[in-house]
Amino acid sequence: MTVRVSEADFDIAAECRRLVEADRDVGAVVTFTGTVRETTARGKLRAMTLEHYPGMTERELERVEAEAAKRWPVQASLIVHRIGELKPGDNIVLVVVASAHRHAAFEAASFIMDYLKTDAPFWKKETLVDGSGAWVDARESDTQARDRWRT
Amino acid sequence: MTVRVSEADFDIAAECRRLVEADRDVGAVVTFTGTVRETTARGKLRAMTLEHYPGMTERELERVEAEAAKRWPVQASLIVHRIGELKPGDNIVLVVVASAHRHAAFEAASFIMDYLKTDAPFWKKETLVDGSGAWVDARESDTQARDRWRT
Amino acid sequence: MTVRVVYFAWVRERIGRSDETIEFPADVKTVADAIRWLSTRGPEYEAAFARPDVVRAAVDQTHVPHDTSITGARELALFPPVTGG
Amino acid sequence: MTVRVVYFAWVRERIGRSDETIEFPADVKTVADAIRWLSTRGPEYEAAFARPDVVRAAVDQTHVPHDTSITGARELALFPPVTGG
Repeated sequence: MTVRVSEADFDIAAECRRLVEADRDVGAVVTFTGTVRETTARGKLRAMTLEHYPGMTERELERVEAEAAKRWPVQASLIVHRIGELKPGDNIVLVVVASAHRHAAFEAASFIMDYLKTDAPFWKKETLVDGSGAWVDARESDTQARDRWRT
Repeated sequence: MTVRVSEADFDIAAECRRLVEADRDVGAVVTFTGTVRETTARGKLRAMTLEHYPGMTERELERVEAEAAKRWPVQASLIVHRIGELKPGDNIVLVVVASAHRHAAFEAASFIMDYLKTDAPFWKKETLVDGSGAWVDARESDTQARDRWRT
Repeated sequence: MTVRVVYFAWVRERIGRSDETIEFPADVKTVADAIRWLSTRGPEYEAAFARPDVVRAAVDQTHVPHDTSITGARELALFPPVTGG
Repeated sequence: MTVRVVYFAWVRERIGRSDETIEFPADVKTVADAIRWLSTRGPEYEAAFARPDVVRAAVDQTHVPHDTSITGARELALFPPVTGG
């Protein structure tokens, strides 16, 4: 179980290979990659700036990874979240879950993303092509997505 | 929407990049990678041979991709399935689904895998380190996994 | 009626060939009839179809149940349950 | 009671600083009390905390509701709802 917060980009294939090479009985690897969308509700995006709470971020990501491993037979997992300034099409976040069973891998990765969205202290600021900037609003649908795991 | 049946390996990162570069409003990319497990119910694996039904395989994979795109807002999808002789740790199958919404991407990828498992005409033969060979048995749990999408 | 018949995995191995062109008699109307008729062609076919219920079929590359008619079919495929992915 | 207070995103921007060390008076016992007390420090704080219900809090890097005690806290973080991922 690994978490990484960094300005640097990630290589999905290399990350997956590392998890499978470490354990040849993995069988199933699910990845989620979040990327910067060019079209926003307010207009065309020029850049997105990611701010975070150093220390607490890592704690929250480790907590959600540990919780996923308690609920599903996870053999390995990885969360990478980028910070700093990103452009449309750039990678923002990577979640990788390896398991012997595909449904466990799918569910655990989805669970990690839902909790990351509501609990990990990151904030996005959008700068549009016209130069205007605004902080992204949190979405009620993300809270609902997380809460469905609580039943 | 693309399907590919091939002896060659695939590069997850390159495949994801291609989907996102084609559409900068993708936002969410989910991948599933199935790999050859070293430990089988009968013993330690030396090799796995994948046989398929040329023509029908591509039809079935295209059908399940199209069905996923009908059910969820899929922006792009890809299925790659390898054939021939594979070693423990090797990639077998890759499913990539790109969407503006993460839950759509997770569900569509999971749906595609469940149908692929029960409907795509591939057969696995295991050769163990002791030289013995046996065809892999289909699992009832895979049929149940597919059938939950029919409700 | 002339049909190309294709076999996969252990059905293919037991029969010892991957495909053949068969002239079915007129009373072979369904997939089940075809499997029953093929079983009588020799011990290798008998071994392949000893348990017809575990054999899956496709007519012209579409999965079908055993009671499906093969009238007009160009290709009949017989194989074990699939195990890809 | 001395607490390191940290701000993020638009809370940080409105206040114009990312962190400060605050000596809270004895009657400031909860996160809600702290936000109320900070709001009186000037127009920039008033702007940041105009709608205290939308401000989230963490005490010593753990998410907490506003009625949580800050007694013994080393670090209090105030920020908008998170938007990562």
